[in-house]
Amino acid sequence: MKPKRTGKPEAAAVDRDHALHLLRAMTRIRRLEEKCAELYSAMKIRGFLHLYDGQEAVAVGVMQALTPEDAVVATYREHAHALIRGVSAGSILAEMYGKQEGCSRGRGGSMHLFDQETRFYGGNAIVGGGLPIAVGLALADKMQGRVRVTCCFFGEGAVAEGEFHESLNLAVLWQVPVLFVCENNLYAMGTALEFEHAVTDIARKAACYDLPSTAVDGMDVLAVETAAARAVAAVRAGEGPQFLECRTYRFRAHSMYDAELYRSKDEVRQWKKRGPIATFTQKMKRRGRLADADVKAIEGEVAREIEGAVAFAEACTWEPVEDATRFVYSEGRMP
Amino acid sequence: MKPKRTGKPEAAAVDRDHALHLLRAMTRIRRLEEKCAELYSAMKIRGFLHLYDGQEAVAVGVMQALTPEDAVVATYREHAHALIRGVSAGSILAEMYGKQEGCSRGRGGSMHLFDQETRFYGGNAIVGGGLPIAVGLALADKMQGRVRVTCCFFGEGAVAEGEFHESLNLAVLWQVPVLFVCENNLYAMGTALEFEHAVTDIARKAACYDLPSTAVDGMDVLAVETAAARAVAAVRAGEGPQFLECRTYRFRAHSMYDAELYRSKDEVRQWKKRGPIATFTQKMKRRGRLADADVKAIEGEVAREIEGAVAFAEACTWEPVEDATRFVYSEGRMP
Amino acid sequence: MIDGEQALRTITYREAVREALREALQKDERVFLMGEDVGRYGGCFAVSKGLLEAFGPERIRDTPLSESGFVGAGIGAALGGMRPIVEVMTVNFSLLCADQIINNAAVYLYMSGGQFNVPLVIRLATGGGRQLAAQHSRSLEGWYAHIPGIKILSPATVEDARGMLWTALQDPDPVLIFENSGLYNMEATLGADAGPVDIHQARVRRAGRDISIITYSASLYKALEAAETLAKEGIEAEVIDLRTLRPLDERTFLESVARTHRALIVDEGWRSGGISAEIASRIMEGAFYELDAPVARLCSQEAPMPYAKHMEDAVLPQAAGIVDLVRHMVNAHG
Amino acid sequence: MIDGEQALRTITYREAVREALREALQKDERVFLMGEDVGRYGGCFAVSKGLLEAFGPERIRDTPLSESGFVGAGIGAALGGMRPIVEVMTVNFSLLCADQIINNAAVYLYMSGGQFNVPLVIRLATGGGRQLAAQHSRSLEGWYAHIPGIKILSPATVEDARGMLWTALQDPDPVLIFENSGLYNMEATLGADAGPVDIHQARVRRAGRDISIITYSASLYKALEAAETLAKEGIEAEVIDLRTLRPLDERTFLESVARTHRALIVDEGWRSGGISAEIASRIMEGAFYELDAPVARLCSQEAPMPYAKHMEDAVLPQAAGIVDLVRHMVNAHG
Ligand SMILES: Cc1ncc(C[n+]2csc(CCOP(=O)(O)OP(=O)(O)O)c2C)c(N)n1
Ligand SMILES: Cc1ncc(C[n+]2csc(CCOP(=O)(O)OP(=O)(O)O)c2C)c(N)n1
Ligand SMILES: [Mg+2]
Ligand SMILES: [Mg+2]
Repeated sequence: MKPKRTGKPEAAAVDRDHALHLLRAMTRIRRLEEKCAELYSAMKIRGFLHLYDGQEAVAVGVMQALTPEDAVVATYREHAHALIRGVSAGSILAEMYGKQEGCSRGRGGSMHLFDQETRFYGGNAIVGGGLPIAVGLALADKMQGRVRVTCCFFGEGAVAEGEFHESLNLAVLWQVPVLFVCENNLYAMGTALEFEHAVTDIARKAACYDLPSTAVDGMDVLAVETAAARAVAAVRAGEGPQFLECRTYRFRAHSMYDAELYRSKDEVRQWKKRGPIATFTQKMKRRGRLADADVKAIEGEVAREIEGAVAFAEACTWEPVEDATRFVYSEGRMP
Repeated sequence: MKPKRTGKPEAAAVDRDHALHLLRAMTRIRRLEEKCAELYSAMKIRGFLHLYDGQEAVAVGVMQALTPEDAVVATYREHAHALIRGVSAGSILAEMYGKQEGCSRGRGGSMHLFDQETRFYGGNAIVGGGLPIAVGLALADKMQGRVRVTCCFFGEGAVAEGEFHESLNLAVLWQVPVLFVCENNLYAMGTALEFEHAVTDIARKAACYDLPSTAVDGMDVLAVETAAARAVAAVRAGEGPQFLECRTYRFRAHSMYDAELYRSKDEVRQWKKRGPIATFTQKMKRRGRLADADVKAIEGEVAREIEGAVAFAEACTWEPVEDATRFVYSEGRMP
Repeated sequence: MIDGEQALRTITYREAVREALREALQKDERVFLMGEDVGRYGGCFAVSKGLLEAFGPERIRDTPLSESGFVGAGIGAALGGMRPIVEVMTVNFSLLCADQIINNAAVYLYMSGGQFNVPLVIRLATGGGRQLAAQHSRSLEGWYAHIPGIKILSPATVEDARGMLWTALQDPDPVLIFENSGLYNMEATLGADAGPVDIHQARVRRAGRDISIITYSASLYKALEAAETLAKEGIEAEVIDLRTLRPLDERTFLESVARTHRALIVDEGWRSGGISAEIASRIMEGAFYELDAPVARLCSQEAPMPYAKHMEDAVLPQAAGIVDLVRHMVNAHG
Repeated sequence: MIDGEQALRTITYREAVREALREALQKDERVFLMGEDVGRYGGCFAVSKGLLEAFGPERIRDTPLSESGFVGAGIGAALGGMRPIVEVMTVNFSLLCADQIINNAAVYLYMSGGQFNVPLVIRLATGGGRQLAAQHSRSLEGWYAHIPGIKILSPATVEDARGMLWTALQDPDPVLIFENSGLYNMEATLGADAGPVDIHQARVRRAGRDISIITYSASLYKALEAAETLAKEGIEAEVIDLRTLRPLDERTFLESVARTHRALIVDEGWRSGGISAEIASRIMEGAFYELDAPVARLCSQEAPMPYAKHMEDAVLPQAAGIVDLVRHMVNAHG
């Protein structure tokens, strides 16, 4: 499948600080994921590992529109979302190490990062499973009269699930403050878009529920940011749920077990030319917002952060096995 | 909700024989259902009983397009579909009596009429549950190179279920010969269309899957017949799945337990004025196709049929209780 | 006690549930009821009749036919600080939302390392015996009791129907309440002040010395009926109502077996791998040396439910069958 | 036997399943494989790798993420005369199609009064132990074995992985085959002519006189390992591989218990209401007077699966735990 360009909103007026901010965010994701891959090979991380390389502009662009009061629901490919939401790289890595200082106490691993403080309602390893939950979180806000947004990320693979259909219908029927963000990276594991959906235009599906929707170039962080800002503003203004399709691509295999039989190396190479970090950096340099030294500084800063995170994870401790059945149920009553 | 009229295809050129045929079919349904209600009060029939009054034009109109080789999948409101498909009133009533000569051996009751001979794949008491099965039946035909149609009936309530979404997507992706017929009677139990669906135009939903669709006045048997004929012809011609929305109304309560708190008597009265049997009879009389004597003859004929069916059901026998676990699994191997 | 007696009133199981719902909605504004036809229709079994008028469509929320969607939304709403009561019309339809119940509600707390609990109550009608055939007659509460992370309540009495809901709502974790639809019309006398009941203990509903009949939900009445018949023959059966199927209160039935030395489990669910098997195993593990005879089970025959009345009766456990079995057990190994 | 020996070859469990699929596709043109990523991806666990190239996209049919949709379509295709093999990637995702399996596949024959049988095979990966955490590690085969109308196979050996599929395809009714994903890399030596195997009998995988260890799937190897350790101490454990969980071949284990007078059930599923409970109950019912000690169960701890390796190991039954328990059982009641 060829990269498809879509109508891009006019670029946001980006000042140097903001450019630094976005580049730093995307770089943090990329370097964290690289480290994860390395640690997986070193067998420090186990289980399934789904990396985000290529999609950084989506998590970063969308998250700019959220405030700490908002909630985030994500998938098993959620390291980036946790990180940008504010979960520390250290507690994310500690989680993948299986250490009790991990953000899910070592209980969840890569696919199940959770964080109460940042209202990060987690990874979810059931495709589509997070959508109804996001609707419910938003419903709770609406019923309690709180102006908050629940932002729900999912892949285009999830769009084929019945839960997608049910969730969108409920969200619109009940006019709850939720933003659905579909990260359309053209594949669900090895199944290409055209084998997943009778109608491959994902943004069009939202219309089936009278849900305002936008498709945006998910490789362009500014385009995503602009579109997300508009969509979140609409949700906050009480205009009901919104839908955002981010057209993107994953550069790596689906998970560490994937032989990538289903797509050509050339296709991947073509898409990599549009890599969100590289293109953003170039653009900002061209516009004089960023200099080589800035990029270098960010790389250094991020390298130290990741290094620190690894050191943290290494130093963390193992949960005692006697606690294996703790938190099957809550400890003590709750009012 | 007010009756909504929709663009009607030009009336089929109906000769006297055909007029008699359609009127007879609709009358058979109506009288059978009336008898069921009576037998329910007499406690001859038990369990849930969902009657079809008001919707006769749909089952009759659609079935005209089917041949004996085609397959039918229906819901728990399926007496009419079974009857018009060719299952005898006697074996339908015997089924509801719970007799072993019933079309499902007394195992199924009102909601689970089945008949191998007419390829009637049954009632299904799980809303939406029949749709994927219809897709699979059609897939089997396609894979075996048979030109047959699977006709799948369901209510507009089923449209909210995830299985609807998954089934339509699969049907179009795989281009299987299935006709989806949505009997939109404006209510799912007591939940009106506007509380079921964000988008209340059901026919529009088919477009979400690039599925050719038509909405038709489900109170007009000729309109249904014309639309179904076209749709079935398209399926047979290898044009892939088709969708037909029949806009109709149920005159009776959802089931025998329904107090009908959710709609006004006046609404029901308004719709009854458009009753498919009465309007068709009037129209055919106006056109000189039918005379009072014809109607009377049909009524007499049908009365005798129903009478005979009741007598048959009464005379049928009870399955021995020792057989209660027969057919949990098949008896003997199958090649 | 004259005051107390004046305050007694006779209500049905249905009314008891409705009263419990009404009370919860009044006492806690975070509580709301959602499900198919709970509002405008008045509830499939007329349980929630009148609540829409009293509490409005936000709190008595009709849903489309989308079991996975609205149960998942219930989980989300619970995470978001509400106290949803989600009605899944019957347990048969819960198979459409098994994913949300098991893959989300039951594991959210654990896989988040204790951060996110789900204070969700799901109500489901269950049971056979009403000629609704294969797809509408299952008793799957014992099956769900296999899943860690959820609690399974099975109120058999009007008192429990009245009292378990509020207790379940105070629970920080997901609780499934199974209401046997055959009980909705059953009447009993309750005090006007009837309220919350504990949900962690089984109850001896009839004391006896010769055998322990362990059961729950609608079968309780068959067991009690059988016990009366047996009493006339001099056999005194102790009848235990489990009330809660997960976590299972094994102490109550183990103590009973230690007294009676015989046990029969009566369960309208299927036998193989049912809750009856778990109870038998617990007795094996906890009271083996007390047993004078192997624990017996009387369950539904292992078939989808047939429609015809006589066939349905044959498939379900009946009082007469209990009597026969107990008689045989007590006499054979007297 | 030289010919026979030359024809032996060593293959993995994964290859055995693939070979079985290939054979079925070759022998019967009504057979097709459908599921998520069975084709272009080569199968989530690489089981179906190469089949797309050999049989084309019609017969190696990739599906969208629509478990309910494509399992239901499998039922329909079976009704329509095909012999579909539907792959549900893991049992955890089968919760999304529990409705189709239980509300349709399991009851179609019965509720149609014997008219419509559903010759459908569903393959599902199952099991924990791979650090996939709560939503990807369940062992629910025992749970599904509660449902009448379906059959549950659990091949533990390469031979059974090779042979059960064809037998299942000859069955007129729905059969679920659970492949423990931890076994895919296991190797064994098979004859070149290895083919269909029976699916109605448990097997004694190791003979012994002191205790019967009853197990299935991946736990078989833990039981065998434990038995070797115990043998060094003079305790001879008989190890039984159930192979099929529904219908349960109770004769084989009852006969074993009649010889050994002790039984331990090892099950990676949860304990409460698991298949372990059913086996214990059947022994109670069928061999009570043969027992020298209560039947014991070693199951997974009742928690969603944790991610961390040491925690996962602690939750799952292990050989060391079996050894300890057996030692205790045999010595305590010697
Ligand atoms: C319900 C369910 N079915 C199948 C799987 C296995 N699986 C995991 S990820 C995946 C593909 C999902 O694709 P998409 O939604 O596009 O997300 P992406 O991986 O591209 O980010 C599949 C099939 C699953 N986890 N859950
Ligand atoms: C999955 C499922 N959920 C709920 C029910 C209960 N129920 C039976 S019929 C019905 C309404 C269905 O409405 P619709 O599809 O419009 O069909 P109609 O009754 O109008 O013919 C409901 C909610 C069911 N049978 N199955
Ligand atoms: Mg994708
Ligand atoms: Mg309707």
